Amino acid sequence: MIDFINLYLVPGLTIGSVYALGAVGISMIFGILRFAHFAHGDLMTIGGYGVLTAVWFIPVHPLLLLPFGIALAIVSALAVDQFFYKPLRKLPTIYTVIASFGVALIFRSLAQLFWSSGNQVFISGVRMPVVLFDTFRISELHMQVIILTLIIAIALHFFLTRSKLGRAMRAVSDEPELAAVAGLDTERVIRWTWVIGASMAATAGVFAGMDTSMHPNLGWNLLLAMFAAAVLGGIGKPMGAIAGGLIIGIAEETATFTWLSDEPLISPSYKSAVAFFIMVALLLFRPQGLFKGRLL
Amino acid sequence: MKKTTYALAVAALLASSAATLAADTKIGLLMDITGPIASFIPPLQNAANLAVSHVNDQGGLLDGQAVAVYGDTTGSSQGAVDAAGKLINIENVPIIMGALMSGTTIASAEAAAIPAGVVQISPTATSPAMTGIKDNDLLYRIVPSDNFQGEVLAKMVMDEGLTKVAVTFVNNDYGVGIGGTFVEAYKALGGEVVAEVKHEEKKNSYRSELATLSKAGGDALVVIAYAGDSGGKIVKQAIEGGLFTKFVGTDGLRDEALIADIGAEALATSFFSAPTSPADNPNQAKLHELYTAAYSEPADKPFVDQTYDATFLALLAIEQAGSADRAKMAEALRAIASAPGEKVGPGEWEKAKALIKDGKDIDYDGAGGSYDFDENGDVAGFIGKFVVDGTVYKQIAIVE
Amino acid sequence: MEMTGLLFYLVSVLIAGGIYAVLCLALNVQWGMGGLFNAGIAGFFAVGAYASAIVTTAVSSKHLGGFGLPIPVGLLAAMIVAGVTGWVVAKICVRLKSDYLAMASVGIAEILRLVIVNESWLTNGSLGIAGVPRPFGDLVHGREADLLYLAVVWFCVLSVYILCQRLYLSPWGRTLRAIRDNEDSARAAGKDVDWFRLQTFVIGCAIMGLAGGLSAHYFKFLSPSATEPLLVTFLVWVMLMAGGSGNNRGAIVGALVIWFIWSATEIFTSRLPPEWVTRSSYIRMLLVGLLLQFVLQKFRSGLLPEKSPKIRSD
Amino acid sequence: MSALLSVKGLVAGYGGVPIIEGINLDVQDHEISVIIGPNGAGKSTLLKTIFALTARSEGGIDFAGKDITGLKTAELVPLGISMVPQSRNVFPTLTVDENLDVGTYAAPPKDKEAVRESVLALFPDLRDKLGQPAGELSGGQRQMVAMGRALMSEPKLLLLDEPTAGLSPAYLEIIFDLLLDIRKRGVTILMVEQNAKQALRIADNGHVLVSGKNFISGAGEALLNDDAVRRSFLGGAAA
Repeated sequence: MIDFINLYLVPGLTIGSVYALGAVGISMIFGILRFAHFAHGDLMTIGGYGVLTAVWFIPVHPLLLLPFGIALAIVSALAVDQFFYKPLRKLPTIYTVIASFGVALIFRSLAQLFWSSGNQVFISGVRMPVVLFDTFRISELHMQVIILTLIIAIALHFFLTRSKLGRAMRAVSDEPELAAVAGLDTERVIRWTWVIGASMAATAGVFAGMDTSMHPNLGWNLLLAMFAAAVLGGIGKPMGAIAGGLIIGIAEETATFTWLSDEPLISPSYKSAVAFFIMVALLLFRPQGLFKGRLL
Repeated sequence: MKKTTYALAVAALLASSAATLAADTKIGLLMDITGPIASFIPPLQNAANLAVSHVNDQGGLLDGQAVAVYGDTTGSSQGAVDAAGKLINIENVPIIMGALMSGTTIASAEAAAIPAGVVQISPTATSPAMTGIKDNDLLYRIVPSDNFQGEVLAKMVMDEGLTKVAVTFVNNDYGVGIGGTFVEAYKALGGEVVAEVKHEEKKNSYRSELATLSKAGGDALVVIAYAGDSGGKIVKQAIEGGLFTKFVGTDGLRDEALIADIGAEALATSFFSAPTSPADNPNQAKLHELYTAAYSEPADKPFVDQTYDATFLALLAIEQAGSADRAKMAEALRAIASAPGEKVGPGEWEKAKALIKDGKDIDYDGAGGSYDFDENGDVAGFIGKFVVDGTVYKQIAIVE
Repeated sequence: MEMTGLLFYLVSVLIAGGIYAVLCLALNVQWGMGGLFNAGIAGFFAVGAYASAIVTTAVSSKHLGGFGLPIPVGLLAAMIVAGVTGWVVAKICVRLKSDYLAMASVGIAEILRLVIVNESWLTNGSLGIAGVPRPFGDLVHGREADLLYLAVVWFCVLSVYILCQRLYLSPWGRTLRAIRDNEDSARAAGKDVDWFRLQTFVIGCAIMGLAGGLSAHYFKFLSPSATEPLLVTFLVWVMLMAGGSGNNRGAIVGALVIWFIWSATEIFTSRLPPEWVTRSSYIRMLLVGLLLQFVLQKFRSGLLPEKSPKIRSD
Repeated sequence: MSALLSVKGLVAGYGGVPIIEGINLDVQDHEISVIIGPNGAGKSTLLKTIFALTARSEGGIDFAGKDITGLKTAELVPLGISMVPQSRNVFPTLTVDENLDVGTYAAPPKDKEAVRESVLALFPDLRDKLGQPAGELSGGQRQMVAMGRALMSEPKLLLLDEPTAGLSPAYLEIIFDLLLDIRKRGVTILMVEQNAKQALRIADNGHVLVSGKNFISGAGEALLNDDAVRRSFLGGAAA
């Protein structure tokens, strides 16, 4: 049982937190701009490299340098929106989806150009986990990731329900035409959507990079699971995306637990298929997601 | 106006190729620069460039300079065939070094190099399928096929007295190739594989894989994966989780980055296998010294040795052939790589050039082995057993 | 740059370009005619490639196969297996709106890739299938064999083109475009929209399977590296957008032009100053990403735009 | 007396195809004006063009003595115009309270709390539903939320696109009564309505639109009794 917690549940929560933070942006962009942002994973990568670069110059704990990564991701997101997505805004959204495919490639090649394609670590060395009650082992980083994600989730909740900007975002996500009728500045809402989406993506990118290592494909490899999380949480429901991310993360890890026999339920080789199966099952039986998101 | 600028830029680019002096000779370097193994490439490009610069600093190639032309396979068969086609048809190279992955190597050989009669020499492709290809003596590699390292590793593990091990290997041609052979050979020797898990690259957590592996209680964990990727993570997470203390790795894991990351202490009981040369090999130390001097970074990374050697061999073959005639490359390559002949090592271009000029037979012994090709263009290879000694690896035994 | 070299380079560009033209025509059926966003082209391509390779190779202990059947049978099998796979996918996702189909199809491609690398009994996993035969492989050797294969590929391109053109002009094709341009009114007119979409998706997937088969026989060796999404899915999208979605000739032209640009850019990027040459591959990717943005913004209807102007429903 | 809203020679449409062609329209202060006409006459388009939601190609619009031609929707709201669209007129996942709050964003009132109170006084039914997502309400209640949201910016002119579409006859009465209440508060109303007869009864002025052009304008009662209007749009004999 303790093995289950140490080796399946906690890693599941950790990777789930990464998915959750990434999925928030995907869900919000989907809600407000109405397109599946295929470059979101690569935005995470850019954010991660932003912090990695800062670490080279300022030798403190990487999490303290998070603002550098966030800033870089925000600038990148606003720039691609301005130059690549905005000109397509009036067309069917599918053009923007295709454009985001291209942006993903642009981000990745820029990351490879500037930071090279090798694996790079934030902090090297074995970090022995904290042991609680003799058997419960959790690494410091995982604790930080999970707690920070929870804090961010709570802050996001209050932002969306209490602040004017947050409510405006939900309004645009709900009924963009009515929001325009109500005189809301849609472009401003869109800009803030990128700011928030990019900040969380950068945070997720740093978490993922710290847990393992930075490489240009880091975010792209996580994209599918984040899409699944966004769909699971209900499109346009950022809090749902958080829950969806955690669920997908835990499901992925625990699906390989020895539930029925001594053999893993699902071979670890197929771990990355779990997210996808959840997504397909959901599309079939509950396309609005668990939390009543918008049905496309 | 804009169009004129573009036209000028294009013209300038084209002209730069014309600027290559007539006496210079091109060598094709086919690498999987982008795509799934992109993270391994930067040091390998350094290694190949180092070989070319050694040539140019020490008398040049034939009557001019050696010019490296890269082709990027993009890690895909389509890209490999296309890039090899360009090296052959547009750049007109006499010989190609590469590619690195088995999949891209075989595709480019089958659909581009072999039909055109161009010798291709891969530093790293380990797929057993390469042996059986009808290649008209054009396809070479300087690493033993997976079967060999897997078998040797099985013997090493048994000799160490480990009769029960857990095995995990990365799900690509490298991992599956060696892993599959290892498991088979180990069982044949009477060992018990208590758990066998294939894993995907580039995942964040391998803890659930490790949980499965550790449950069965093996004496050690055999990790066939790269230190810079899943292999390093698995070792790290196994130690952090207190699941394994003894690891057995292959050349992919035997990377100085692993010691830097994990620490020598935690790896004290572990050992590694890697292709090496028959005797205690000073050439490797020498190459590493040259590499570190040139790029101020450690050279003990996977496939750096082989990439340098393959590039150097290709260049030697051109020199030996006396011209950039494709038809002469295979014969020349066999001549300079195989015994007998005067020994030449990494960085000794001047010596080699002089010997060739005098009509003497040479035998290149590289940092990664001595490379005597059999009729299939394969090398027998020697596998060394390495342990961690301070911040570096020490070779403690050799198996042929 | 000798002339024969240039000729054979051209031949290889045209072979690869021809295989891409088939893919592009297939995508044109799905997207250009049916408005279905398939972001998992690589998956169906891979299924076709493996089906044809398994059916036509000689006996092997390493993977399923050893049927040693003639190549046309292999290509047919490629189309059938890819079509059936497409049918299963379409059954699940075709009633969903485009973005969901995009996500689902990316996922399908990923699952198919996992199956291919993991089920070694079927595909020999990451080690790949060797000895895939080329049509008329025993007849000609050397570079000249490429000329023969060029003819085979372009025979397929032509056949698929004629098929697509007939589909496009048939009542079926008209209905399809009506659905694409205005789903609600098509539905109101009593068309079974989902059924039409399903057919479209399956036909497109089958043709993608054919392209997969053609590439397996071209490379004579098949491993997961033949199905990289970047070179299959992404590039094909760029090709169709550049060529003119909705226009079959545009699809072919787009495939040839973009493949040529993709291929030829390397000739230039590898001539960059030395400090950039090791990074030239990334510059090339960057350029292609920017090219797509350019096409989307300034060149949306493509080289050969669809003739009847689209009626936008919004 | 000059009109609050004055539309001169307005031409507008979608994709270059004009839907309204040269409309002239004056809306007097503190009055209810109603636009009627057959389907496809361009009634909604006229409303949307005034509110800058549809692209105008020719003509001008004055509001409260100011030329507002070419201003954006977000700029019109602070000047004192709001609109309630016909369908999808609430934010379904936002609560009723949040829906009302969104109404203040483009033109924040001085005393938000007072405005909210006065709006809730107009729609007392909404008071117990403040915390409920608007999407869960009935059609009539949603219409109230929508009107409430539009009134939160304290508009001088309220544009209503078929406020009674799809509502039961009982609600129809309630909505029309509310419109009279709203007018009492000094808000001018310009609405498009299908239920022409009832609408003309409460309206001060009526405008009949036929295929994108003014057909006839006049006082509500006068139009009700106009033979031509009655025959064409009100269905047979006078009520």
